[in-house]
Amino acid sequence: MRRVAATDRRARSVSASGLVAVVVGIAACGAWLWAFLATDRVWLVAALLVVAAIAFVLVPRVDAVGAYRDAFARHRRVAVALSALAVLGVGVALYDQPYPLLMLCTVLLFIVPCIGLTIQTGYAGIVNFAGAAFFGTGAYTAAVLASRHVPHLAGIVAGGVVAALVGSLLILPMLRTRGYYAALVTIAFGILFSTFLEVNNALGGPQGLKLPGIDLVGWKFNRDVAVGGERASFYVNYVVLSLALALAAFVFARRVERSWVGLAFDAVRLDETAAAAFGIDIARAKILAFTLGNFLCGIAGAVYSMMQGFIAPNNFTFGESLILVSIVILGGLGNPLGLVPAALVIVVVPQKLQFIQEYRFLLYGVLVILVVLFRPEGLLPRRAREYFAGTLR
Amino acid sequence: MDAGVLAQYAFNGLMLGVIYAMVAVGFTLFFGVLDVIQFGHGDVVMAGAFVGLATYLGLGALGIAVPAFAVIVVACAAGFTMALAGAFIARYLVLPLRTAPAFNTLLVTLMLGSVLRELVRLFYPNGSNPQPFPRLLPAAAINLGNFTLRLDSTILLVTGLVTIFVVNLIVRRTRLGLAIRAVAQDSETARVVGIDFERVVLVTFAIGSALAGIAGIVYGLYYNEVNFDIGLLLGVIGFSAAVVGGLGSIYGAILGGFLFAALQTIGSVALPVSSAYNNVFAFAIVIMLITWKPTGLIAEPASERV
Amino acid sequence: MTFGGLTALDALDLDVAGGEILGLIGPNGSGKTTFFNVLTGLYRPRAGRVEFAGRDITGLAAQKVFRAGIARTFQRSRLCLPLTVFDNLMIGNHVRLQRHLAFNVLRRGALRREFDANVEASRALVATFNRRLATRLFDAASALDMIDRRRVEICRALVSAPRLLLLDEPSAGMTHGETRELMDDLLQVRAARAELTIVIIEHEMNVIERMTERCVVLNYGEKIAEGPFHAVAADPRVQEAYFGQATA
Amino acid sequence: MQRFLLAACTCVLGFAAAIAPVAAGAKETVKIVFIGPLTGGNAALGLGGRNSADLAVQLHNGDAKAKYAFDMVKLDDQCKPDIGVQVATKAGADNSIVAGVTHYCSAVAIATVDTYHKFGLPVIVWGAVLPAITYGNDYPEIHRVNGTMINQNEQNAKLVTSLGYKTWVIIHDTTDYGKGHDEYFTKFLTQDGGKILADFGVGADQQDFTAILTKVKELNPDVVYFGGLTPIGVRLRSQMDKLGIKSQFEGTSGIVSDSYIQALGPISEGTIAFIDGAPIEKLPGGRMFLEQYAAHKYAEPPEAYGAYAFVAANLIMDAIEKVGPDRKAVIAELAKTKNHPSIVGPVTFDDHGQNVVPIVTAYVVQDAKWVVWQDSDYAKGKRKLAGQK
Repeated sequence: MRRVAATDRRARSVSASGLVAVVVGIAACGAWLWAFLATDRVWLVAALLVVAAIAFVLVPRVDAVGAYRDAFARHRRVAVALSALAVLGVGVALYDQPYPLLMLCTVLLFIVPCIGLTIQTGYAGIVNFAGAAFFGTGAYTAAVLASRHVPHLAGIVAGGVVAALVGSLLILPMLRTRGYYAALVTIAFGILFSTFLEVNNALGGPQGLKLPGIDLVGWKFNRDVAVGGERASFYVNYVVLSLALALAAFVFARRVERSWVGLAFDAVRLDETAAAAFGIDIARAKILAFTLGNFLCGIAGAVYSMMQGFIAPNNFTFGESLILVSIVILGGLGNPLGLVPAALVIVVVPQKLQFIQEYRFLLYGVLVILVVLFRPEGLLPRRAREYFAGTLR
Repeated sequence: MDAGVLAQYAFNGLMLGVIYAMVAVGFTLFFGVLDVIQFGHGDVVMAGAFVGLATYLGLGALGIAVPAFAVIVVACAAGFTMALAGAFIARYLVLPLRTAPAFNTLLVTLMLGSVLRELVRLFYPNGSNPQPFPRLLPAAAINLGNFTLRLDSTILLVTGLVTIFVVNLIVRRTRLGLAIRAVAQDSETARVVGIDFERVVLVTFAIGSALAGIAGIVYGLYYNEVNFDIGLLLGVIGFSAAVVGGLGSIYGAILGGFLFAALQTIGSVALPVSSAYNNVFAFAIVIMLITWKPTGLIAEPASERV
Repeated sequence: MTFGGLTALDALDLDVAGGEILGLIGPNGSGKTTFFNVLTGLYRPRAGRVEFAGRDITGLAAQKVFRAGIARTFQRSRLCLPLTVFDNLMIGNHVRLQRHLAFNVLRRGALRREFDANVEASRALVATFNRRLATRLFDAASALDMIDRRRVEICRALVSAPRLLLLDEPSAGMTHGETRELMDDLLQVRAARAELTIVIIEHEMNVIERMTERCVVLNYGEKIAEGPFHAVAADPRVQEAYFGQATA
Repeated sequence: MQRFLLAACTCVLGFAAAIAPVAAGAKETVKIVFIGPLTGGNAALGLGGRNSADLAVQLHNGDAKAKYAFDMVKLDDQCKPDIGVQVATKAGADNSIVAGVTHYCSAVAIATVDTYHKFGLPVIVWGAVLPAITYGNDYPEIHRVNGTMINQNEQNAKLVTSLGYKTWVIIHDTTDYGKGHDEYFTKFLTQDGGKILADFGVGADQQDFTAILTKVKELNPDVVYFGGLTPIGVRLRSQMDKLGIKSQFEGTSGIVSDSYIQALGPISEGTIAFIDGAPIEKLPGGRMFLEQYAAHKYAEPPEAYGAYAFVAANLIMDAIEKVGPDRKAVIAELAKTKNHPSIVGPVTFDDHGQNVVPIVTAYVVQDAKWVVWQDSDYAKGKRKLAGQK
């Protein structure tokens, strides 16, 4: 009895110090993010990247990290909330710099479809090389509905739904195939999709479609925000929305993973025969994962397109799908958290390399290859399923 | 349309098919030994073409202008360089990732592709523009009504088929081929019986990439033009062909290659709607085929032990 | 049941009484595993019928067969190695868990209760096998050694409280010592649930001898002998099947 | 990892040093921006444009009388609308940037007009030909020096019909560029009484056209019209030759590039194409441009639209010289542009900021050179185009 009390006390003190650790860690990341987005100075960008690299190399080797990680695991809710606040803080700190804000939104809005792909590929093992196609389906749905004066909120949701519906066209092939054969199905669909949009003039053809800025029940997103005397860029609106979306998707994916559903997904991914032999309904699991993923892609696509104000078929090509897949793999297959650094690398770094003009993609490609060779499991590899905080021991 | 035109379509289709098949065979070989997809393979083809081009210009500088001789040197140069490149790729990009999820190989090879592309674009003189590829083969042509049979195209078609046939022989008849197939069957057991796994992998990648290099030359000599960005689409099509045919099977890859060529030809001429839909058509059919035969037309031997 | 010309399983009729332990023996390729696969719906039989607890389950899908109460282990370990022991057990128990997305995502409190209950149950079950293993419930299966993996596999088959348990060579790849341990564990479990019926495929004759009241000998997919182990072992046809003409 | 990154940084810094602008005396330095495709499939034209704009800046900074020294930021839009919006925002939000020379790809140019308007950044489009870019809105910020595909195809149809050709087959890529040309050429050609036997759309990354061309061979038109860019133009022309198609080949501004001739060699002989603007070689400024371009030893040729980038950059710099580095003033000043002399002829912006007097020049390949039609042997009748009586 007494021992129990003692351990409790110890646990509490540990958790207190852990909480501090969590706060400090997140604050540090926030600061880094702010600096990275805000600056355009070559040496500063380089320095920040080096810092990040060192962190990624050293952190797994430092012994204290184990305890640190536990701290995060124990204060899951707090950590997520704080991180969201940190990102919001970065958004506020950049209030009068539209470009960094736009990049922040882009990163957040790329994370959402990647969470979708994580549910499909990382959890249920369904390869999807048509992410951009479903992203695009959402975008075009939103565009068409907006032009018909449908309320934008409805349009955005519809984007997700339509994407899921279009996805159901592929369900039969998806269920019959595995691995690279399934991959081909989606590759074929992705190419088919963008080619069709380009050739067919019904939806603007190659010249694309214009969209209005989002207007959520009177909240006009394309208006600069006037707070007191200060005028904040209208992109702040989009930061708030994208952040909310990304956060929701993240929490959702986490909860799916940390539940019996996530378990079923894993079983299907790792060994279909065994899963079947234990009564798990493989078709159900695959359809569920596939539909959820496409829904997320569609929603994000709708918001993204309205933020961009213009969409054209070559925003949604096979190449774009590969970008999404790259983010998912680079982050560490199956770990939504890894998507954040990965998205930064894939989306922002090429823009930071603008100053070397035509050489940037060469350097960028080499950079990614090296990152993967140095971290074959991705930036933040997935860890064992911890259904509820602290249950992993 | 008359017989001549049909013959013309058929011949064009075959020519296209042989190029696709050469690419697809590479994919299927790599998958066989390592269960990975080398997504940069299309750009290896492109690189092969440019190596050949550079070699030709080099020969010109040396004052050697005998086409017959030049074409052989060019082809060998491309094949050999790409073989080395292939072995290098296997050794430093693919093998290190064996333990990691298969997807990471995918990401790395994708990036490899774009790196190759950018390298050529930036460092080959005026590389962002299409480059003329020399006409090294006799251009004599026979006209049968609407059908123009050109000697050079015929030579290329035959060359392509022969190269594939040779690769097939190597894999089916030689001891090396035996090793390759052993590894493809079950790499663990192969190791146990003392096959040098890594060596086999390197050699396989060398062979597949050499084939790609030669494909690049065939491409260049057929179209008399190469561009730095032909790789991505060639890669996707080669991959599709290999998968539709059945990964791991050489015959499957060949079948897939010709099938895809046929689909594109039909798509651009026989479709009631605009020919621009030909890729929509081709890939839609691909999806249907895969749904119908989920492990490819020539299915790999299912080895699911329960 | 035939594989491209070769008949793997043929004219085998065999009935198992509830609560007994039946041994299934025979030389390699005699169709033992195939028999399991047909039973559990991984293969479809060309002819014949499978009846379980008075119900025809011939050619049912694997999922349905399992739901009917037949669980199995595999010859080669088929654990999901990256997952924890607990996760593997829950795969075995999945049909009895709340599978609805809304429940799993929204009703975390209820999920937590279900989770805790299952943790306790799993711990208890694993403990009946091996106390030490019970403390490693949240280790990755890949971290376990061969015998523990085998234990987990059997637990995974037991956790859903099936009425018929099919064990495919539980001793495969283990030392004699380990095998003995495992047998002790199995007998313990058996003692705890008298109603459980078990069919064991084995090459280890001493396992059969220890565990089974009755055993059936297969050769070329046909039943060639049936009865208590000693009787069967003495049967000349069996000896011929195992050692060929030489000893006859 | 760290070591690599350090290495990367150093080389990066190297690049930075390499492209740092030449420090220009004690003059006030003004920033302007160039945006175009510097990577990917359209990089050739993008780099040509960048070099030409850069040349304009170099020359201006070399001029001692100039009030300001200019520093040109160069951004890559990858020919992708969303990336275009990103870089446009980057430039627009940066208040130190006064004006921009922007976009070769129409889809990108049309995607970014709102952004420039939002930030009030005056830009002059140097390559995109889609009419809607200027005529689809009334934003004072948006101008364009090059003509639209409308003028080009009007002239084109007039000339070729006058040469006595009767039947056409149109092949165009399915990008906005190709489709636009297809639309307007069809319109004007039918007005001028030409007959279109067939119209094929092809993917911008398509390699093999033998199937389509076999069909063309069957139809046997007098002329094959191609709306698209050099890479496909080259493939089409050489594959026509392979299949023994004897029809005359004509193209749009997209194929008027040295690499078209270089890639095709002798079979490029006789190809007709049109660019909107005066023949550069003819204007004194034009010759100067070409000489200077050569003198500055740029790695890539200026390509078809380099001259426009050069002109756009000059217009902007002249305006700034006049009214100072202030966006609003520059917009007002550009609006006044009338008969402003330039190496592509006098520039006059209409109320949509569109240069209204683009002289369309017809070119024909003669002895491996793009020769202005009027003074070519073909016009003089010394040589005959394919199938000409």
